[in-house]
Amino acid sequence: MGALNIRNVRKSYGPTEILKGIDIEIEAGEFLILVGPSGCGKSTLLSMIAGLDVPTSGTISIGERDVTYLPSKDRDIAMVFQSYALYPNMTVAENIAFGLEMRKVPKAQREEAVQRVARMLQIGHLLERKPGALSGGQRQRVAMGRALARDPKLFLFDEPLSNLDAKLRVEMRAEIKLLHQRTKTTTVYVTHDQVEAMTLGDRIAVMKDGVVQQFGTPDDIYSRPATKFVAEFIGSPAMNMVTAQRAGAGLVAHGVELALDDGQRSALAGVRGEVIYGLRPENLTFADSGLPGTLVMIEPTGPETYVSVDTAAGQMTARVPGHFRQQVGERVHLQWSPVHAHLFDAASEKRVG
Amino acid sequence: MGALNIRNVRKSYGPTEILKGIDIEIEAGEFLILVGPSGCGKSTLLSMIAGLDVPTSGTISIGERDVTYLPSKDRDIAMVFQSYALYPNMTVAENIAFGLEMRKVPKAQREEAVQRVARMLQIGHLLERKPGALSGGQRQRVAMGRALARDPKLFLFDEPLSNLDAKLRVEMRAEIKLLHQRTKTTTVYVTHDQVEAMTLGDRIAVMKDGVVQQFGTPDDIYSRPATKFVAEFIGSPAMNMVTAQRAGAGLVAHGVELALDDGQRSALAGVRGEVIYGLRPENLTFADSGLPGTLVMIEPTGPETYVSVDTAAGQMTARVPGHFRQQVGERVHLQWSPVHAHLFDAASEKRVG
Amino acid sequence: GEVEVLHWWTSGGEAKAASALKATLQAKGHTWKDFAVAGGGGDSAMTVLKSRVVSGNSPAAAQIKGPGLQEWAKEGVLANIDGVAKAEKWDAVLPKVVSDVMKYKGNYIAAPVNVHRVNWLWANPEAFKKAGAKVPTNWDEFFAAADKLKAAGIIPVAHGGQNWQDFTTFESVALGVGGADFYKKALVQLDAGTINGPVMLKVLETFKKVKGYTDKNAPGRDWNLATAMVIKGEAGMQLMGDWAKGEFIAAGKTPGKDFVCVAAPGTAKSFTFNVDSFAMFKLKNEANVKAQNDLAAAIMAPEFQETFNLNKGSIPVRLGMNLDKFDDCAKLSAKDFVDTAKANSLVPSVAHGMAVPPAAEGAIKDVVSQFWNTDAMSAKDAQVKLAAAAKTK
Amino acid sequence: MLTTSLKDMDQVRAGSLLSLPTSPTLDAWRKAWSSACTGTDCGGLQPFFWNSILMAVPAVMISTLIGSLNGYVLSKWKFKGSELMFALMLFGVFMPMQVVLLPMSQVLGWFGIASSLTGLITVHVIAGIPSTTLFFRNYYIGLPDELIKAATLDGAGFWQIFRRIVLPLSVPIMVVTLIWQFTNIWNDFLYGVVFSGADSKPITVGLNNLANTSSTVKEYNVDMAAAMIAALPTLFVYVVAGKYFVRGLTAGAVKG
Amino acid sequence: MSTTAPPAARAMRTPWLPKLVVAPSFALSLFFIYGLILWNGYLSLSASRLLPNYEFVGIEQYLLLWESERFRVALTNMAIFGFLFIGGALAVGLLLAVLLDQKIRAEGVLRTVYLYPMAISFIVTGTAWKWILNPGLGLEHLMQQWGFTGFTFDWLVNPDKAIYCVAIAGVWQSAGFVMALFLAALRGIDDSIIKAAQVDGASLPRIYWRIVLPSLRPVFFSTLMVVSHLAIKSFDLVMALTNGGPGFATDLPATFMYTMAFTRGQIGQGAAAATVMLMLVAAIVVPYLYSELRSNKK
Ligand SMILES: Nc1ncnc2c1ncn2[C@@H]1O[C@H](COP(=O)(O)OP(=O)(O)OP(=O)(O)O)[C@@H](O)[C@H]1O
Ligand SMILES: Nc1ncnc2c1ncn2[C@@H]1O[C@H](COP(=O)(O)OP(=O)(O)OP(=O)(O)O)[C@@H](O)[C@H]1O
Ligand SMILES: [Mg+2]
Ligand SMILES: [Mg+2]
Repeated sequence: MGALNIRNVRKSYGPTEILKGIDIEIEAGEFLILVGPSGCGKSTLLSMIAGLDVPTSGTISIGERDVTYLPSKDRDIAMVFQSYALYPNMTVAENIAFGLEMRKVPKAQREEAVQRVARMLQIGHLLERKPGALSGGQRQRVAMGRALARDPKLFLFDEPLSNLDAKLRVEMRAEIKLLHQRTKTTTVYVTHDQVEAMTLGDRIAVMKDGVVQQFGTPDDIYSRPATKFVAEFIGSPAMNMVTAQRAGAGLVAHGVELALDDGQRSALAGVRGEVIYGLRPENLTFADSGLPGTLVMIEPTGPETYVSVDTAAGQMTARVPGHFRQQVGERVHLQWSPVHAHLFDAASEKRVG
Repeated sequence: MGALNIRNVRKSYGPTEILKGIDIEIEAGEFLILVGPSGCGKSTLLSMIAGLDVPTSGTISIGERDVTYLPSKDRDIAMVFQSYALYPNMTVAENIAFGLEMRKVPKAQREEAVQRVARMLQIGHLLERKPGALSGGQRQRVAMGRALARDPKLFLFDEPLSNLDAKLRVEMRAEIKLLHQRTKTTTVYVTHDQVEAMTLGDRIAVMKDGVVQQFGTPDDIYSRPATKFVAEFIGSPAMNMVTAQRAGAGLVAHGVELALDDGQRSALAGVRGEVIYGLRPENLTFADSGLPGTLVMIEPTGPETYVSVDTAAGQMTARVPGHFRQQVGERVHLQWSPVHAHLFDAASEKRVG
Repeated sequence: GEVEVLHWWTSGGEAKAASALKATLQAKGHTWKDFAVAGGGGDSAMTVLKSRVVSGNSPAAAQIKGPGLQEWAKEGVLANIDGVAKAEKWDAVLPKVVSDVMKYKGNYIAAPVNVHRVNWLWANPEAFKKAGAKVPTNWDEFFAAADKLKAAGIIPVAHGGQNWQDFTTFESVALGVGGADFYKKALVQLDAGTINGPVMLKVLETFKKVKGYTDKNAPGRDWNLATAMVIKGEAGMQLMGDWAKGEFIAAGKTPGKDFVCVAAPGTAKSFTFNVDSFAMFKLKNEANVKAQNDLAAAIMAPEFQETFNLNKGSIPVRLGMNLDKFDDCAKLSAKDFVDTAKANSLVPSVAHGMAVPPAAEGAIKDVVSQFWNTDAMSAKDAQVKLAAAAKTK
Repeated sequence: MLTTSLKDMDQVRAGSLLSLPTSPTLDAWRKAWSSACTGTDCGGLQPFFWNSILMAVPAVMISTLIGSLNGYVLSKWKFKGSELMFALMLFGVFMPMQVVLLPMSQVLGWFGIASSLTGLITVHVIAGIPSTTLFFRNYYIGLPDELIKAATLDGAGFWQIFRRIVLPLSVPIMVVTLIWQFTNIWNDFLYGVVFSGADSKPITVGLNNLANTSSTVKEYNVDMAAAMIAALPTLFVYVVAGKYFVRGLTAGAVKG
Repeated sequence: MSTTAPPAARAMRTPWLPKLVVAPSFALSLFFIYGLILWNGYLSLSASRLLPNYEFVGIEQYLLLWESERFRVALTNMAIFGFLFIGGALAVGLLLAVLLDQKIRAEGVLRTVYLYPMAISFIVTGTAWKWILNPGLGLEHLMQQWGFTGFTFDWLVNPDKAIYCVAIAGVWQSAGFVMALFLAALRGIDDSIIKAAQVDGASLPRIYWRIVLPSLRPVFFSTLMVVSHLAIKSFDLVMALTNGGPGFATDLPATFMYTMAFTRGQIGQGAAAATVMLMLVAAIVVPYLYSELRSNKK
């Protein structure tokens, strides 16, 4: 088990710089979640941690040891590749056991490990198949199995559950959590699933274009997004953003006065220029008074419904539990409490207050 | 544009039967969602619709035409493969334009189409790259682009958004919806994302082990799941299921009397043996009275929190908006309204009432 | 001791003949390591020989003939076998023309095996009878006969497609048209004046005229298939060395009756010879040198000369042998050999590498073949090219 | 060819080459195999045949193995200069074999393996390396790099990746290389005749000696039978090895 | 790979083992290929005749070569033959490979049948083709017997055309192997991209042309190399079929060289021919090699 320390790591492919100085440090046994838009460099970072690629500059240490140039096989890392990278010539069982075999684990123990992960991943009946005869989700689970069979210093997961159905995903997520609680192996986990990110991670690093935008606990990230980008990126549907002008100590957008509390008011004192006023859809409620608007879209997702409303301050989406009884075209009023508002400086896009 | 008609399609690989008689019929222009656990045969069904594989028995028609044995290239279908299957030797632009080129679309028009989908998928800056130099999500978008560039009779999407981040996914989902509203092209869409399934689909087919379990509108599927499997499979966290015994006209589980309304009572009249009583997490609320229990796990996901409670009737998960203030170990009471209960015959697992 | 012998007598009669030699040596207590490499009239064998010599691993004896012997001797790798030659009185039993070839700077370096006569004409009497022609003795008669054969629907001249076959015909024409002296001057000494002279032009014209009497499928044909055409009567005659006889005999034909052998037109008084010989290489091991000497002696011994040549169709190189067991063609050949040797009209065959060094030989053959095969090439052109080729060193 | 080899000599001489044998006989085959003369020895092709096997099997194995190793390194373990190295090696493909005969024999002479089976095997291996390397390298280029990465992560070293991942995926190209090398080595005449010893001569030399007569009667039936015998092992290799042209080796390996 | 990796990075990416593995073959090829090219180059400047000899004579051998009509014929033939043979073998081989790739039942048999020409000794091949191409025995004869009396096919015996016959026979002999190489590569391709192309509406020929073959590029490169190698070295083929004839109309540099060096005892001349040939090959191959390896890097 070792802490992971990434210092000022840069990576270029030819002229384009993919990673622009990444700094991340986690404690031994922590569970780090990497999130960020497609193509921001998550997989690239993972493969440098794994030793499959070398940074153009910067260092990576695991525990006390600088591993930047250490060959992959000496790092004792297990990884789930985004592209699976299954050995097509081996059966599922052999794929899973390969890493153990290479580390000279006795046969009996290997078989036991295979059985264990096969049970965990529900692929017991597929053990004798070759990857070519598996479905997409089954392949992904084999890729997982290959990593989980081992007991490495560091786990790297690159979107390991993306091709699984929701039910299986919940189960797998629970298994991973359990495993982590038991073994306390330091883990880096890339995901696009907010639930995974929020429930699994001790810490989350939100990346964008090769730069870490915010690095903190899940709660930090969700309730105190450091930048407009993080605020919009985390949470689905995305946070509603209203560009507002200063009007005295308050804020006005398209003639609508936006509610603020005292803390926010004082924080705003130092900001020149426009301010972005953000509200998460789940913090909007429908009431008899408040910001008036017209219903433009109603999307039921089952347990809740996403409702889009056209208001004077722009289109806003609200997330309401259960069914929504009103019809598109009806007039409604939106309400919220100022504590839920997130404020960003429009110029720097940094959080205010 | 053509309706799709799948009649008693079976498929075996050697001795194992993968599809066990699939019957699905949709109208021209409809949007069909296929969901089901990993390995249930969704991709296999798609590849038979696409003409990449022939059913062992049964027929598939598009429009009025039986296409069961028609070669793929004559079916005028566009498909997004779960494994992407990008042409490694071509650039992104060439990949996207290839299908048009094969249909002898003039060059100018092809380029226009490439530009259009590149904009839509936000891959404009990648057009000259080869797939090998793309990130996972970028590859997936190229795979999408290849399909979207065309104007086929039928779209087939096999988990086209699984590797995208939530934000992009929402945008893509909106684009797909828009495209479908505009072109009204019949579409079959495999997904594991409940929001996609519920918001995009006109109809959903829930498959399990090569059999269609339920085929209906999203609302049907969610609010009136036909089987215990569908009920558990759709919705996250999954529906809480309590096995209950008949006690007079009512139901009892581990000594707890379960609330029923009149309709349910009369429907239960015909059932012998045990009954399964299902409650969705979002229908459970915390109150001062009701079913008592102990908090065992609290998982905040951001907009809401999943709370697991140990009760006399078994462990139940509730989904509550926002933060949850109580601590693990505290005593709580769960309440719900009987209208939200789903009842299934424990023997046949079919819905009751 | 041990003798390793490199040769290309690999099949049928030849192999049997070589075995006789092997038996003789084994009788003397030596071991015989056979190194047979067939193909291309010894081309492959030469390649092997060279690399063996280069790797410092020479065989005891190798089948080398004509001026090639001199070239090898010049490289300083051949052994002096005067000892054996003296003891066996080779000078006395070999015609000078032959023994000269076997010597380098006056010392014997090789032992001759046999003599082939190259300037033979083989004819099918049946065919001639049918055409009402008679077997020719000079080139005018040859063309007259050829015309008649042609008229009778018989291919007049059977011919094959290697450059040595072309040249066999050419040298017979040269000898027949120009005579022995011309032949020596032009083709042995490569005298520029003679080559550029009018006689050569006539030779070339005559030669090209013969082409007209062959069939167009000749290129690429093996000589023995050409012989088979004569045997079957598809063709009337063939200009070929005495090895052709083997084909006739193997087909159950009797000389004089089913086929006739006569000297090529106009060459009855001359003899182009092709002598096979074994060059002896320098060896380090004493015992092997002894064996090598025994080999040389055995080759020249009358018993071997008889067995071998009976099998091969040629005649013994050793003069004054009893030829009772030989057939009429061989007897005629042997008689002519002695006579022409005296008359100084015994000439070496260019086609078979007896006359000029390989480089020049190759160049000349190239020209002749090209001339033969290129219808558009005039005799004059060929003459010019020939002269140039003769200068090749 | 087959028909001719089944004829007897009389029929060969009499008939057209394309006619069918009137009384098929295996005599020619028997003779070619065990009693035809190839010089002063009349043991047929039999000894040559075994020599060839002794030579071809190790030479093919060694050169194929070396080729696949080289290909593996040059495609999956590239280093500075490896491309240049490959290009330099590749140029060897164009070396006319005639050019090397003499110097090669000199070198073999130095090492004391001239005119021996070992020497011949060495020559064939050296001559084969450029093409086998070429085949494997260019095939391996197409294997997904991710597989190598995954295996490194799993703790596999250079050799283990080769043995466990790369080799199993090279079956088709292995077949091709085996076919190529076997055919070349089995049918090679020039090296065989030059570098072999008196008693290690390969079958081509035997066949050549048997079929090429400078001045005696040709036995076409025996020649043909001999040629057939000489060509049988290659047929065998083709049929056996050809089975392993399996399909879709990398199916399911990666997404993309 | 990035170009600016620090030295240690390179060290990590290339442990010594892989280098060690290729080192022997590399040393061997350096020694035997380049050592021998140099040796040969020197010989070409020497007076070597029967055996190698190191007396220096300058460029005399090249002058002789320049004047040699036979060598010029050989070079011209090389060009014609090389072009036809390489083109033909690639085209036919590729076609066969694609046909065999269609999951046909008799694949095993056909594959062997196609490959087999390569296996048969040139002695037999030569004889067979001589029959077929010989006007009096083979094709022409047959066609005329069938009543096509106007049919003539006398290329083999026509000095101007014989080289085409050699090319035909050459293609026949090596197409099978080309097929095997391509087939191997085809078998290594993941089916899924072919499926994607089917869905995209490409017909089978188009799929091969646009998708499959381009991804065979590296293998195409191997094949081209091997086929050109065969072309340059087609020694046996010429020897068996025409022996360089009629005359020396079908001489190729390889046969020329062999004849000079070994039959005629003009090693210097042969060496000069070899050098000229190698230089010509280098002039064509080196740029191709360069571009191919360049583009593979990406
Ligand atoms: N070639 C094959 N041979 C045998 N079984 C196969 C083959 N291909 C697929 N299968 C099996 O068929 C079943 C259905 O596969 P399919 O790919 O249709 O699943 P899916 O519903 O798409 O699953 P996922 O959501 O994981 O992609 C799986 O259990 C798989 O293991
Ligand atoms: N070989 C390469 N050459 C050039 N650019 C590359 C190469 N590989 C990746 N990239 C680029 O580097 C960027 C980062 O890629 P990476 O795979 O790390 O993204 P990611 O964050 O994992 O994205 P995703 O969520 O889509 O998987 C992408 O924009 C990609 O296009
Ligand atoms: Mg990625
Ligand atoms: Mg699937």
